[in-house]
Amino acid sequence: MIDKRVASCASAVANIKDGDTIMIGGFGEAGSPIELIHALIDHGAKNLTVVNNNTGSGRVGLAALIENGQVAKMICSYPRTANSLVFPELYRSGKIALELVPQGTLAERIRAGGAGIPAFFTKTSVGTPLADGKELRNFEGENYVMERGLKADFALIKAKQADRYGNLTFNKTARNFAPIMAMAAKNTLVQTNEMVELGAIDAENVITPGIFVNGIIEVSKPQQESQLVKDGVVYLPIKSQGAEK
Amino acid sequence: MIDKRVASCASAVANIKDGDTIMIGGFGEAGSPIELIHALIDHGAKNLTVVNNNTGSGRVGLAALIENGQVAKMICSYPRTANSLVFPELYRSGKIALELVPQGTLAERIRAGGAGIPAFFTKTSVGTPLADGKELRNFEGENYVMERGLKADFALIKAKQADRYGNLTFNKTARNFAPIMAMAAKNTLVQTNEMVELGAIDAENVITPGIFVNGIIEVSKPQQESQLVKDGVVYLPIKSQGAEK
Amino acid sequence: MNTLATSNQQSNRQTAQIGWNREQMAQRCAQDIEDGSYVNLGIGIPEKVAQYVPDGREVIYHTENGLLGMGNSPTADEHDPDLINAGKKAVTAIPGAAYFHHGDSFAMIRGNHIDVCVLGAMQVSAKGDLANWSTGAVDAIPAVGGAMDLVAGVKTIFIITQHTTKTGDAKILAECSFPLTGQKVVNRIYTDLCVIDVRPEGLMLIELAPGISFDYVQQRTGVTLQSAAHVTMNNLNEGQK
Amino acid sequence: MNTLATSNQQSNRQTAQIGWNREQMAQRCAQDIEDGSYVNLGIGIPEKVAQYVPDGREVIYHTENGLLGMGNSPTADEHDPDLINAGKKAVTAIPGAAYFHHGDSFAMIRGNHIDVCVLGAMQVSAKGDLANWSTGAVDAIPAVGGAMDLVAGVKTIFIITQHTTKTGDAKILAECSFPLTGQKVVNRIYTDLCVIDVRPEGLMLIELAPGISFDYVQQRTGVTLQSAAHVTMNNLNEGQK
Repeated sequence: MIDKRVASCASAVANIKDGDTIMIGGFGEAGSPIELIHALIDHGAKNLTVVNNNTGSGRVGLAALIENGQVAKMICSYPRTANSLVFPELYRSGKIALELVPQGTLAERIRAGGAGIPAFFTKTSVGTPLADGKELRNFEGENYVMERGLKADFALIKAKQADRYGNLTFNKTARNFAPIMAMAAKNTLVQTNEMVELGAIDAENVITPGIFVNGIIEVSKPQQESQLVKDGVVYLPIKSQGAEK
Repeated sequence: MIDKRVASCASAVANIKDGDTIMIGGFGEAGSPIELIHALIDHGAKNLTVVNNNTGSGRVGLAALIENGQVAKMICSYPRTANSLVFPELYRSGKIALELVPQGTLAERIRAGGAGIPAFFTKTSVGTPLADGKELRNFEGENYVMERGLKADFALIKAKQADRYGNLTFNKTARNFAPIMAMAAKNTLVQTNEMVELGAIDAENVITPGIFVNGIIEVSKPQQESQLVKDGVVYLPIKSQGAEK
Repeated sequence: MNTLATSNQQSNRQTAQIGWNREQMAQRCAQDIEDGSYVNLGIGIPEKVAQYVPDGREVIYHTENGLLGMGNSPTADEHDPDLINAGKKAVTAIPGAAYFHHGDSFAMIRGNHIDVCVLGAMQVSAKGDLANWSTGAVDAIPAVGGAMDLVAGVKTIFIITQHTTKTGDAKILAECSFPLTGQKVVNRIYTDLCVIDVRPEGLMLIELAPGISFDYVQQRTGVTLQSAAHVTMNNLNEGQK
Repeated sequence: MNTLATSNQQSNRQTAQIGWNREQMAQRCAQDIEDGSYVNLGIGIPEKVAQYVPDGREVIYHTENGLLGMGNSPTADEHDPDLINAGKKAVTAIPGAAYFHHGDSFAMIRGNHIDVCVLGAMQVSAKGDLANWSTGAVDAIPAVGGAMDLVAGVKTIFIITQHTTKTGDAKILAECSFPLTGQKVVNRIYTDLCVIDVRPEGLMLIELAPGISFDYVQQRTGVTLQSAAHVTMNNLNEGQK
């Protein structure tokens, strides 16, 4: 029997290893799998390469993962956002690496990684510093830059509904990078607002088919990043929290 | 006001010109826009390059378009099917050209054409005659072949529901090539089983967003290719039909 | 004479207030967006363009984070943190909207399916090169977002920008000194002073804000402008619609 | 002696009937498909594999024309010409199925997401090269479908084939003479006579059909086989499940 449900966020992320590449869904807070990220902070895996459009905000979620020293390198398109405090400081002090990728090239590299395409050509970034060192090629009189597919060991994403096969739907623009990251990762871990019976998601309306999903945990009342930031919450790993008591 | 409905199948295809490249949706009869194809036969444009997974069956639809001498070249993955009579004969007598493309490479070339990707690398066909003359390249110890994006002047596709913006849904496996062909063609013409009001298709469940659609005609009771073949129907262009009377 | 001098000084101090204001720049740009266009609006003044689409035109807004058919700001009741635009502001979706993932969203952009993109600029060159993502400063955190994809993929690129920097430096130049967002990508520039077309033969001033002269614009521009035979002075309303 | 000779002749004439039949070949292959696998089945004998998945295993079938979760043949009531498999036969969809377009479907294949693909073969080489799309005949209409994508992208490729051609020619060879579908792609071969693993060191016979000897198989094979230390004779049932 196929049942991809796991017991907890902690068990979902248990197999993540030091040095792994982790894709994390979300565009700003929309679609950010905050409970899975917090479980990864508790887990403690270090020297991670993280792929996300941004670098988190405040001192929760992705920003807290970075602040906890677990991220060696970010691959993203826009590391500066409102309330982004942690990344800029570490970046300026040389404690974290950055691979800056245009947003659409980032999306296409992830999609290519998931679709078995090792490289493709795009017009994006031709003639800019972000094309430096990359192969240029002319097709029908236009210049294009070669970009490489991007894969990951794990993807952490947030869904609206999931069934035990791993079929997923998303909520509005929280969909963003999740479906392509699910394709590009060897192991895709999903926190879903709701678990539903097989067949409850119309086969026509499945956004991510279960073949791209490995583990699912229901988080029916996920925390909202912006609210946590507003409340001044600082996420500390459970071990540290315990140590402080 | 945006209203992509057109008055008839004939007016939908009226701007197709001799020498155009036409993508036609469908995998066998599932998703074949048979009324639009018949309108193209009546229209009479010649010297077409047609992209379709197959070459039609019997003497209706795509097979009739080929039989009517309008197709100079087929780009497809599987030109032989049950009841495929017309293409084999013309091919053997050298009256039609064939570019044979593996089915997944065909799909990806169409998707690339629609996504602004002029070329990409795939493992498919490496070491086979279908890679002859194509650029090979090694990435991380594996060989890949470079394939080019494929665009078209027109796409003819069949949808289940459409609204006036051109948002589309499809029926089951009749979806097949339609969404990617809609992306790859400068002009995408749709026959839909049903026109619906704006908003009737949930924004989460739109398969082809209207941005990829140019003209829509409602064909509420489309003919079924297999039934026509069974009934021995031969589609003749309206002019010829008229001439015979 | 004393009075005149004072008046001139005042006029200089008020340079930022003459010409079109931000609302009018957006309004002027909106006039050039055709009925039925698919449009992507950048953050800042470009966002305002949506408020000034002339009556009778239906325009569909794309936001690169996965929505076609973006509507107005939500009411408190409508607010959903999962429904935001590329600037991460809360938005709504119109009837006939569609959601999609980032791969599909940038396929629309890269594949030349979006008709118009309106962006801000740090610098624009006479060839239509755009710099709007980095000053190249060593200690800056580089951040590019979707700007490079938009200028490479969208059919028509409109720029809305103040004609000069806050310190009075020209932003329209022979060559950009900042790192480029894209080469030869800009089609038209809307500033507080004028409208300029980027043409193969160079920059062509096609319209002036009321009370602004060609020479006034040329003095604040880092490259020689040409002037269309009949430059009109477009007297927009006060930014209301 | 006369009787024996007759018996031998009869045995020779019945060569096609000895070993496993088509149902048993499918049944044998099905034993090697693990619980939870995503599986794509080619046209012909491979299609039968779905009928023999051992009890307690749940397997999800992918058909490259856009469906994950393909079910059985439809009843007359269920029949929908828009719901077909890659062989263009009518099928059904199970609860938990998903439809998608061809681009996404072959992303699953090319991206190594499908666990197992079972295909027929014209020829298989000792290195695991497969030829199953063309005899290379000059007057043939070439047709490849999704075979090259499947062998290039699916993690494990199983071949089900008669051990020899109808005229008795070997199909398992040192090198394929027909145009290839893919190089070094086959993992295991199920024939009417035996099961053969494709290993880096060559072809390894790992199982024999009841009453079949290693020599009998070797005589009908165009390349030297190795034999696993303990070749079992797998006595499948009559093809019922």
